Amino acid sequence: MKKLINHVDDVLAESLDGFAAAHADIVSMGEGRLFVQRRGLRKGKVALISGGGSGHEPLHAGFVGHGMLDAACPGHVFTSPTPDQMLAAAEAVETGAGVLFIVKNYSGDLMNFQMAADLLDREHATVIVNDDVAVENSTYTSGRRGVAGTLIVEKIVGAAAERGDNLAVLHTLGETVNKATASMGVALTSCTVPAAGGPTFQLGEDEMEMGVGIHGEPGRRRVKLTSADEIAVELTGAILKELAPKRGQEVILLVNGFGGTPSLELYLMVHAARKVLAAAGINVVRHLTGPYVTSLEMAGCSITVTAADSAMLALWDAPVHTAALRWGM
Amino acid sequence: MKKLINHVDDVLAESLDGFAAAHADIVSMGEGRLFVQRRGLRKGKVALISGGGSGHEPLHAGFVGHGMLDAACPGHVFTSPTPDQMLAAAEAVETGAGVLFIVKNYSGDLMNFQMAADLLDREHATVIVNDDVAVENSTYTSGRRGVAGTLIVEKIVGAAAERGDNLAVLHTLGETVNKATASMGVALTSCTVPAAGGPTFQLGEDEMEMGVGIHGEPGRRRVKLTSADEIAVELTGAILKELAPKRGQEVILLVNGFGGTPSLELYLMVHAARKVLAAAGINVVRHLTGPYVTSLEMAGCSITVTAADSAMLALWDAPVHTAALRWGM
Amino acid sequence: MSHASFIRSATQTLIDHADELTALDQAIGDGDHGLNMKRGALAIQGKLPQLESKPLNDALKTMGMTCVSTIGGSSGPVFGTLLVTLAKELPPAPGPADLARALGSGIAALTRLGKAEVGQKTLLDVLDPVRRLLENRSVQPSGDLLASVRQCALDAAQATAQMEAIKGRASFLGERARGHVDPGSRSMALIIGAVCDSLRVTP
Amino acid sequence: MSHASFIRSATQTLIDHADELTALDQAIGDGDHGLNMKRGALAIQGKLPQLESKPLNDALKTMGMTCVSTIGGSSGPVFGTLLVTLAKELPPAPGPADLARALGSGIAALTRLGKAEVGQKTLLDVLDPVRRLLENRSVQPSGDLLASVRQCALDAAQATAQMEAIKGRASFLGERARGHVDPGSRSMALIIGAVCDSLRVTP
Ligand SMILES: Nc1ncnc2c1ncn2[C@@H]1O[C@H](COP(=O)(O)OP(=O)(O)O)[C@@H](O)[C@H]1O
Ligand SMILES: Nc1ncnc2c1ncn2[C@@H]1O[C@H](COP(=O)(O)OP(=O)(O)O)[C@@H](O)[C@H]1O
Ligand SMILES: [Mg+2]
Ligand SMILES: [Mg+2]
Ligand SMILES: [Mg+2]
Ligand SMILES: [Mg+2]
Repeated sequence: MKKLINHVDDVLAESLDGFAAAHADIVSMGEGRLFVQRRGLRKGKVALISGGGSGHEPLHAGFVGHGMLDAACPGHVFTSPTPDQMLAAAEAVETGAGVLFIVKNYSGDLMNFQMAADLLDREHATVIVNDDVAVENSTYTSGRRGVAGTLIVEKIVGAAAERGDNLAVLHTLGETVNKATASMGVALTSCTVPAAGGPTFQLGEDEMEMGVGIHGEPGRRRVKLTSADEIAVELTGAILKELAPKRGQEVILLVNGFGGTPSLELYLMVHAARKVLAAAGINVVRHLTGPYVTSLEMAGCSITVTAADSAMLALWDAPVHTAALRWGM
Repeated sequence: MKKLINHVDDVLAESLDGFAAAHADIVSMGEGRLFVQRRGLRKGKVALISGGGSGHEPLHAGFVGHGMLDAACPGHVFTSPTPDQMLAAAEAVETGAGVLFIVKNYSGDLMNFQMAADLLDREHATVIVNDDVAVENSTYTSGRRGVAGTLIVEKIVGAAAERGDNLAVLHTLGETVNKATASMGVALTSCTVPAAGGPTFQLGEDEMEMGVGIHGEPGRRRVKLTSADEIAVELTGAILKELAPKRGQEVILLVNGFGGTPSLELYLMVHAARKVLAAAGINVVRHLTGPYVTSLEMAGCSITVTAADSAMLALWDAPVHTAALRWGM
Repeated sequence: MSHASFIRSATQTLIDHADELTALDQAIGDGDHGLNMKRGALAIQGKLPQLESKPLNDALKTMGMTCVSTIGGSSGPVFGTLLVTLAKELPPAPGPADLARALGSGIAALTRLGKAEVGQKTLLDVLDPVRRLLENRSVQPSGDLLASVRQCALDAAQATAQMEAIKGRASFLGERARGHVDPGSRSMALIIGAVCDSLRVTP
Repeated sequence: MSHASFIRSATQTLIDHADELTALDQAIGDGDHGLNMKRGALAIQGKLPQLESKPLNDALKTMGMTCVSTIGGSSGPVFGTLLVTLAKELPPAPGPADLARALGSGIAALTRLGKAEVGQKTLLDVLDPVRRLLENRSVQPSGDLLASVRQCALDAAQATAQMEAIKGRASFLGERARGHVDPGSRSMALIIGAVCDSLRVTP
């Protein structure tokens, strides 16, 4: 295992401290490192709280700030945070308009957020993100994971919260954006959980895992490495099958790196995905490209498409000021 | 070799096309893909042009836009662009106030930019960036490479150009920022040039290359992998030795990923570097953390420190709107 | 008997098997299970003095809360809820049938919490066979019964290898999960085995 | 004789040795040299019909410009400037001494351009020994002379392995560059060897 770390037990704490110091203008660290919170809370705004295992950075702490999250709860690497963390975060950032939890659909995340919600004596609601279309069979409900589309839900709902929408409206909006969003990913290499000390899976020099999530889990199928164009056809094809957009539909295209894939390749995938979308008559009107929802140093990428109406696009374009996503201010 | 590509010969063209499509609001592609240029040129502003081998993305095309570069010339992977590219770019973006070339100190870049400058019949000047302190002996002049500090020079000089400073002033400012900036890097893995098909060097499971540049070249010394803290002491120590800042000096700290190192580790390195700087009485007033000046998928990072006065800090803070760096607008 | 001894041995066996548990989770999950269980076990061990002086039910409740607040992942809520339910349901000096009833409540609580059912390759597939084995025994735990409970748990964990995964993070693997033991089931079996062993030594 | 034949063989040998040149550059540089030379060679081959019909000097100039505008890196300006200088300095039907003089001008031009000097592990360390060998020969190229020029270039390239790198991208390696042949020197030697061979066959 080759990592820029000191002791495996200290990875998370030291990284969080570095993050908080580097972005002290926009975030502050909660007591006991249970959560990262936004500076300058706005009274009367619904508090948006997300969280999940670490190792997906910048998700979620990198999206705390104006126009996005109010707090993020970092669990251990690939391990959902505990209910205490969500409760402490809610105490710290709720200002009277209630709490909206944004949760990725994994059994661990669901259960921990559920326990927190059960204990929270403030108005709250939960949006569950399950954008991963790698799992086709709809009876595998818990297998339909929340992956890179989470960023899109957090951005759009965050913008609506910032303008003052109430909890019920935000809840509905979150579910609408989730339904309009589909993702699928491919891994060329495994990642190594620091505490595990070795890669989660082994891939041959000519193999890739098709349909991976973001926890370094093996994917749906192991197949021969193919070309970027063929990969784009499979990923984007599965997404289009799910969303079934009309010709002319306007979409946001997120080509997300898993942590070990260089920008050169991600933009090549943008090019490849655009060809597939263009052939289907889909109109890409917004792009985001980069390592936004990662699996440590895994090589590979996911493609996310959100079929957006003009209201969603306006919220996407609204100013945001977080560590990892910033525009308009 | 595992990469998201189609044919090795098409990597650069397809990636550039994806980039131009994704950022069509801020850049446009020059004829024959010789350069990427900013949309909405400002008449009477000095044109800032940089360029270099590809594989360092987002450097340089990712820094084209308001408040930074007017054009970037992408060479083949790790190969300086040709003089034709710089000439075509200068023709396209020079609007009467002359051209400032920003060039990383590598023999190839120097020679190609020099040839372009010799042929250019417009007012011009060149800033050479050589921030890499891995090479101690000062007689190795061409070994003192331009690395991640290039971003800092481009940002600060870009802001000054945007407010209307003239060519002579910008030239002096560029040299001042370069002198105030020092960097050093470490690699935990090699990268693979697509056309070469295999890694540039082989490292043992417990080895790292200390003092690497950004071309996947081997470093100054091959040593046993050590802890993040020890690495930070060596890198930051060499930088401080070079800059010899007074106690209380305000600095910009850039912890730059080489492409294969996750955010989790980069922020841990921020934490480690801050400890070294704090012990030396140095005051980190601005941070930038991420994969900004990369070597394809190489794992590792570099640390860059710029000893900045208040004028430089104001220029650093000035609005910028490029594909990879954006704030204030 | 003091519950301190089986708490000590159950937590210690999880710590000792952390690498094995991680390896199982790497095969069909995300590779954190060993570390998760170890973290919880260490947290409980840190509270041993305080647990020792409490009645069994209070000790189980404290352990459950400790799991919930230190482990995270799926294991935290699952092991935590199980322990908290047992704390609620067990009488002060439980016999096998009491344990069976309490385990039944635990399984129901876990199903409410995590929507998994028996047969979906989770630790419920260890709890349920053990519950059934205990169901019809009304006597005090004998050496024989302890040995067969222990074996039942270990076998049940092993048998999860033949199942598809439907719940939990491995569920996207579907068929591919076959042939791999479910990590949480292995943990559950290790705990049950350790408890049985320590009850046999100090009945 | 037609210069088309030596252009064809010099460019072809670079294409054939691209992998070797890349491997040399990977050892002490960034691994692009083979591809760089191949790109330039292919561009020149694409112009063969037009080069064939030009006088030698014009052909050299066109080749030099082609190197500059297609190769990039260090090789583009270096090989380009060398060819352009030779085009300028060589008389229409050059003898060995003419070539020596022109090479001297080429070396001077490269030193002006790239600030490297002989002895710093660049292709100047192939050009200079060849220049010295030709310097005192005033006769027309004989088979013997061609063979010894060829050998001199190949040996000189090989000898760069013993040098430290002071210029070029390998210079940061310093001592570590020892033991590795300089890739640009190897390219230069391959070109000179191919030209000698083709002059011997079609003098
Ligand atoms: N919904 C659930 N109900 C019951 N047990 C579950 C559920 N989901 C997961 N588990 C158990 O938890 C184990 C995984 O725990 P762990 O690896 O620590 O958490 P995570 O799956 O969140 O990474 C699985 O092996 C399974 O036995
Ligand atoms: N300043 C220089 N003067 C003369 N030759 C040089 C100089 N710098 C590099 N070279 C030659 O160029 C070769 C490297 O070429 P190449 O790998 O194509 O470009 P780069 O070094 O830019 O990657 C070196 O082996 C050396 O012979
Ligand atoms: Mg987990
Ligand atoms: Mg090069
Ligand atoms: Mg797990
Ligand atoms: Mg090279």
